[in-house]
Amino acid sequence: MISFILYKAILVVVIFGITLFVAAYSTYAERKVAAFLQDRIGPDRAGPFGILQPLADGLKFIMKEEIIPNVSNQGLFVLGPSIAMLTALMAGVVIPWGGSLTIGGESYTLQIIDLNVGILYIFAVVSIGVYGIMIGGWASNNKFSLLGAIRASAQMISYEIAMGLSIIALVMLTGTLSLREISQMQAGGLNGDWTFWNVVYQPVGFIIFLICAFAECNRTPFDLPECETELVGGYHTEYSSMKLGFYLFAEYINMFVSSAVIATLYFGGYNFPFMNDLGLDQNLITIIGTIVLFLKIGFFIFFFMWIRWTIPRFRYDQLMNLGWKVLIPVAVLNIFISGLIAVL
Amino acid sequence: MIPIQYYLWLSAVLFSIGVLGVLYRRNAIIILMCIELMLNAVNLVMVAFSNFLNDPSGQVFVFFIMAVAAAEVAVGLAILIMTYRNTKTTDINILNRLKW
Amino acid sequence: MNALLVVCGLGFVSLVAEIANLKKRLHVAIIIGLIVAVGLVVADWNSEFSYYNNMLVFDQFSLTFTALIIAVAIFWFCISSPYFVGQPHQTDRSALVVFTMVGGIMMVSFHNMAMLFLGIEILSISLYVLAGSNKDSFISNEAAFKYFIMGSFATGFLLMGIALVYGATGSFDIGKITNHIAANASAMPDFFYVGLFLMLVGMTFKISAVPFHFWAPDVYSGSPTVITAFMSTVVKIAAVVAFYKIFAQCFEPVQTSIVNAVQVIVVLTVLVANITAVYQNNVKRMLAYSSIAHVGYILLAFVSNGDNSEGTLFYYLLSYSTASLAAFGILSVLEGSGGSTSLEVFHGLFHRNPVASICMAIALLSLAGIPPFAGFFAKYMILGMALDAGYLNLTILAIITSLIGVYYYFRPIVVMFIGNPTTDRAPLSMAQKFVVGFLALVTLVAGIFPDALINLLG
Amino acid sequence: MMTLFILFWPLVIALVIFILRPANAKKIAFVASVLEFLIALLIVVQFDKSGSNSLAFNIPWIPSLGISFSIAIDGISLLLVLLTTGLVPFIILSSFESPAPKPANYYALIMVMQMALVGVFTALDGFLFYIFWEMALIPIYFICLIWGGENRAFITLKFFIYTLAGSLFMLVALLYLYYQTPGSHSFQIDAIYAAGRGLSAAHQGILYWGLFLAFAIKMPVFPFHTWQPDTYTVAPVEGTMLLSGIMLKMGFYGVIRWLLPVVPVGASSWAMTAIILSVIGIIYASVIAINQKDFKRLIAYASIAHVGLISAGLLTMTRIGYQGALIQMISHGILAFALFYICEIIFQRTNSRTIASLGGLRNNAPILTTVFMIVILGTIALPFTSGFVGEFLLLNSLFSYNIFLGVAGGTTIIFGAVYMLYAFQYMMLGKSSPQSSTIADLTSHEKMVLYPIVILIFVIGIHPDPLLQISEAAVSDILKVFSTQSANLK
Amino acid sequence: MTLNLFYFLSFVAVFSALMVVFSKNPVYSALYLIVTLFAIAGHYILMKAEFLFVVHIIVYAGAIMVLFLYVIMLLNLNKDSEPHKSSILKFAAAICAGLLLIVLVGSLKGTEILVRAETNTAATIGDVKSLGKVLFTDFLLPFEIASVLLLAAMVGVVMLGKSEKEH
Amino acid sequence: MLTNRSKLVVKKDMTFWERIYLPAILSGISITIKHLFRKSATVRYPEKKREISAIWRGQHVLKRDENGAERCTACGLCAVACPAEAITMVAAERKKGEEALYREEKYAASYEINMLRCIFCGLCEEACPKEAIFLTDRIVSTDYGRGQFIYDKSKLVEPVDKRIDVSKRQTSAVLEFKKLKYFSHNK
Repeated sequence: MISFILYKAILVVVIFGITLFVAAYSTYAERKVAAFLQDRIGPDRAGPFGILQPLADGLKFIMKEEIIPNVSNQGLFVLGPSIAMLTALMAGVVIPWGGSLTIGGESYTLQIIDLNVGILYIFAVVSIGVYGIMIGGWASNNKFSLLGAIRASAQMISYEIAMGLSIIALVMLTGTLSLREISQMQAGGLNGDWTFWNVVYQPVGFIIFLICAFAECNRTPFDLPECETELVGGYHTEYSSMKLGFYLFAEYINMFVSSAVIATLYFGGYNFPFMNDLGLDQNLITIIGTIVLFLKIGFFIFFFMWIRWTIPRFRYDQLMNLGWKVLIPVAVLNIFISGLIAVL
Repeated sequence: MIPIQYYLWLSAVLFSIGVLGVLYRRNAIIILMCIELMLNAVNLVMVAFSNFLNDPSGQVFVFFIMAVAAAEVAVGLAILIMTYRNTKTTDINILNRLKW
Repeated sequence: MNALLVVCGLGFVSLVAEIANLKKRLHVAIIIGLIVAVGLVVADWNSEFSYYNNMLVFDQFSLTFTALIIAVAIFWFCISSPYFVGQPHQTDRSALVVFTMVGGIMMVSFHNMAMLFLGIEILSISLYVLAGSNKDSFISNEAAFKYFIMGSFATGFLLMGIALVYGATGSFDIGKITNHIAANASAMPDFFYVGLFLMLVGMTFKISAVPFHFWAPDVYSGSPTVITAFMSTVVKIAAVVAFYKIFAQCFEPVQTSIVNAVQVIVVLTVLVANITAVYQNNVKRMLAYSSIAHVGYILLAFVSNGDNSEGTLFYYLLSYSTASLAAFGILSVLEGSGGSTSLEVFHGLFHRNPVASICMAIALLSLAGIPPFAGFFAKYMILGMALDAGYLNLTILAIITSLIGVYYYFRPIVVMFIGNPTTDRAPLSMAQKFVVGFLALVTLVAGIFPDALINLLG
Repeated sequence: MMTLFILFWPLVIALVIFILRPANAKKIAFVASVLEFLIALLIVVQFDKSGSNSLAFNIPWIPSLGISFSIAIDGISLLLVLLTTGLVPFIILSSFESPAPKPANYYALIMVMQMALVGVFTALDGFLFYIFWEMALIPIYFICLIWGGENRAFITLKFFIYTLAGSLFMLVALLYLYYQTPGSHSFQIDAIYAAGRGLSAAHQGILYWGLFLAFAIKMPVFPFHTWQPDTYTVAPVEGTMLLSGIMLKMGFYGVIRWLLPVVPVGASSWAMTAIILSVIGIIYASVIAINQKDFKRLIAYASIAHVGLISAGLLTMTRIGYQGALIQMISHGILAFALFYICEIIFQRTNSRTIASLGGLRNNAPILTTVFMIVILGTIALPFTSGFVGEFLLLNSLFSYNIFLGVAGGTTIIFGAVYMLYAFQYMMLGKSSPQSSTIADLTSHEKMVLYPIVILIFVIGIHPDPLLQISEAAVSDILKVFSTQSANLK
Repeated sequence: MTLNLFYFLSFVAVFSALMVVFSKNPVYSALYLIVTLFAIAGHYILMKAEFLFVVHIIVYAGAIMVLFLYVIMLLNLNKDSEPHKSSILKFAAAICAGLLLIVLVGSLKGTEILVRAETNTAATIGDVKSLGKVLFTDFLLPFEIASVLLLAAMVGVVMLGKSEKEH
Repeated sequence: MLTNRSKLVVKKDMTFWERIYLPAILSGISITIKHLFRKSATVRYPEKKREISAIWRGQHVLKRDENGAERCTACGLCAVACPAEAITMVAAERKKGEEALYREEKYAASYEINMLRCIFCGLCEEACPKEAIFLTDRIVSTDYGRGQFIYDKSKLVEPVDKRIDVSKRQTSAVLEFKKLKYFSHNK
């Protein structure tokens, strides 16, 4: 029992750390990728190749003056970024970060909790993430913030539906809501149990999920809640110092978690091709799997950034049209066709 | 294991608070929220009984309540917005004429 | 069930019509579809079906009321074409009305609390919207809002009641509940009775009986008149039948324990509704109070619960809804674009449009319970049942209040026949004339030959 | 079949008039009502006085509730049917001179009214009786509402609700009786009789009041009369004629057929109270009548006074009372019709009904004066007029019941003489006023209406025996019940 | 342990429910309601209704309350412009609710007499599989009919919410 | 048609493939990804400076003559020529004993250039009859306040011991140009 708690505690701390680390370096990556895509170099002063830049940014956030506007709703003003950060971190709990390690005869799974309603849990957490933005935007008592908050809530709710529908098609395929089971179903090797990644069976679902993930993370081209050309800074116009940092951090954590979910649901999670054919030690496979998972996550984070510097921002009505008139019907159609194929 | 009557008492309290809110407040949107509170109290009772009777149908019923609650809220808020659009005022006083 | 499916299908057809650009034929299509639905009900006549683990049971009782709901709705559709054709959101309105009927049919045929609940909600939610469908009118908005708030409040009570009853009996199935109560009639826990009481409160809200009626006049007078007509006929049928099914069929073994409460409701309802109606100058509002009052009389039938209470219920609802529909139909036409429903629109109607005025008079006389119209006979049967059950006081009260009723029902009649016409406009279309006339005829014929109708549910 | 014809013929005519809206509706109505009257006479001729009659018609109507469509004509019914069918042609005829607007509706309503009245007098099923009872109310209501005088909306509604209230109590009483009938309950009159007589005295008393209320309001007996003068005044003259000439009789008929035989014990125990009320009504109405300035109102109050006497006589539950009441009902019907008609004639020529503003009509209208005189003499029950026979019998029965009440009831003749002659003197004799100078004598048409009436007044007054014979058997039947019942109780 | 958790969650739920009613500002009310909902969600976990827990959060916290906040913000209802209600009415409301509470709690006094239907195997009924089974067998018809409900609500909301200017 | 890359707007209905946008998006991201592998155009500034042109016009300098006296005679032609009106000056008369300081009898007691207004067009240089003002290849340095950008003589006049070479700007073309008759006063 003690070892179990210890193992879970360690796992929590490690995953927490990794999440923060990845998020921190996502900010760095964001700037680097932006620079490369624009034929620039990007930050390169702090440390070699600028790899200490996240530290510098963090330091800067902490050192900056903490401004809480006079007319704001002070308690909620602080609560907003906290919720954003909290919900962002909570989502990582159910993601299977790897197979299981066997140490001293005990098997340790690289997952904090294997909820049998894992996908729904992620969904729930994502859906309450919007409160951070809404509360912060409202508490700022600034019309730009309020507009950002309103946009965020409408956008999140709208795209959650399409996201849910796209997942339903996937769940119809897998027959389970547990993320670990979904991952394991995509495992396999050459010897007769060869399975493709889910993306092969659910390409349309994947695309919808991907688009919705962009919207849920408020990433370009769906970054209307904070678009600086229209709303100054959207919901975080009034924020400064570490509270702003929390919001930005939360966004990158969300991106990380979204990538992890996409990788798990559609790209085999910690599985990699021919993993069972190499004849490697199980622990080694687990470790390689985890690395592979992070590579996949890294690719998707890169993809998020890639898209950001490619596609211009939507107009608000376009956003809504896309969500309600394109994605939802397509998702429903996708469910229908998936069901049809499953029945046949 | 928590005795079932604890849950029933809790739901009774929550339900009463919801009723109190509906009767006590005049702000339409808060009334709406208090109705949600009532529905949640009901959900709690349902789940408690379902657990107690070892019968999943109670929990299934809760799904329907949730679906209905969502639909109701959507309609209610649409009505509110329609009223707002019609009167062109942000003041909730427009609903003063509701007499109860 | 077939009828339910057809009606459901009509709702979808309505929605599709918007896309497929078939708006112009939609109205006729719905009427035809409903006629088909009635045909399907009749085809199932005298048989009993249960569907999906007894979720819905279509026995003679359900079938009869299903047929009544659909039939009344057909006439309603015939009268109400100005509300739909050529108006914005025509298809949405049609679809919502049809969905309301789906809810209504579920409410008369449910055999599981889940179906009851969903039926009530489908009906209510569509109605909230329809009550506010006159979007530019503030009173319409207010009506929708008030209806919505009170409706969902009532739903809360109803659900709490269902939950407690579920806890006490362990099932949502009507049959199982009845059996369980019958088996343990003396050993039911206290909260079961509280649940019963809460359900009673919720359903009383839904049928708008005093003391939970206060939303009804505002809602009825605020909503578009045709929608008010729909509410006071189709919706009322469904609600009352659901009330009856719950308390007289499902909770039959413990019915005595709620009869006292319902008696109080009856007394309050007939008194308050009739007396308040006297002071109304708005005919729509007056009819609203009248519909509340009629609920009181119907509940009297529930209280006395005689041998033929189902037949009485059916006959009363039939007579009430035909008369009410005719009255509201004429009112909606007279209201026209002016939107006024005060007594003045009836001034001198007899000189402007004798057919309308005579049909209106027949409808009002029937509502007032004057022989030989159906309303009299319905009231008579209820009084008879009450007397038979020994409720002499209630009977006398019902009589006195219906006398008060005569006063206010006669006010439109008086101005119709002796007032000077304010305008010479009384634009009843041929179809409307026909339907209203037919309804008046039904009122008369059903009053003269009630036997067949009563024995439908013998 | 004849009964059915008599019942539905007016309805058919009404529908025809109403739907086809012929231009000469009044003629069609008149011819139809005359035909109806002829059929009624035919029935009289064929009538089997021994009591067993073939004029019954009985089919189940609502079998599940024990309601049947059961009509029949016995002696009592026949008298009243005769009165109804006889008066209606006169009423229609009297309206020829001053046609109402929208005549089709008007005559259709009168015909429906006639149908309902015949229905009331022939129904042998409690429920059917009630239906007809109420149905009679609707056409007369509309007649008064549409063609009535000033302030008619309120007054007619008061009338309607007043009478409806009474009849609803009757309905409850009937329902109560219905549930006392054995087996699957029945509304048949025999079953109702059996049920009513089987009840205890106290229950019978309650039922007595429930039923009596309806009849008392209709007659009307003091203190339920308040609707009557207003309604009589405001109604168009044909409506007033229908109301006072025929519709009043519904109340008496109810007492005869549906009250006394049903609850004989209750009736006898409460008879005193009811008779006292009636007598109070006589005196009260007479006193008020003396003070009336409006002649039509005066007749209305006079009618209350006469009605009080009839009801008092009836409630003594004796043969003489019954027969007297029947004769007086017929007589009152004729006389009331005549009085109101004359009142209308005067009103149309002088545009006034105020006694004080008239005077000296005799100078320009001698025939009218003569006819009026005869009618008034009939009203105040001079021997050899129809009024005398009825009132004599009634007072006779009242005296035998209680000498004081008899004396009090007898004042009706004195008072009647006072106010009638007083009015006559002022209006017809005396000095000619400017308003009365416009008067012209009776036209031939009016003579056609009034002369037969005058003849009838004398015929009934001198030789009432045929009428009494018609009802003889039926009355004996009912009286038999009383004796057995009181014997049982004692 | 569980009992303490229960007490804690109940306290949170009741406290925030009261705050929903008594907060002056609608936004606070909404936020307190969210807290209440989370407390109730916690109770679901205690009762091992995991699936319901998640659905509860998604539907109530994730959708319904967001809508509430959205409308409050959109209509700028944060001002305390609530019409004054007479204190008699408020008192009456409190009395009503209090009576209801007394009745409900009083009626629940006898709950101890209820006997458990079976042995404690309740752990399984809250999971997806058993719920799904019941939902798609016994309650299939209500499930399908619920779609009509949602469709009706959707049509209605679109109809009411749509601005007429487009026509 | 300012550039050769402009396109006419064609408002035709999009085809299905165009309407689903995915191909366009794909081509878009393929364009961006290509840039990932391009050589970056960044110059790491303080370590590595960019080549600048010979006639680069940078910060101004007020030249001294061979003896170290200031050439400027405060004629004001530069101020007149300046399109941005960035130059102001106050003239003063040379006193006895100041011959070593000022070449002419009149000199600029104060000479200010507002560097925030200056557009570095070089017209002052052309206008100057005394070859006193030149633009150099130096870069105007950043500073903290707006006031600091009004350069006075202390910043403009070249130090005696640290002359600033402006010969690079005196290309043959420039010299030729200055020989024109119009500039005869330069002699």
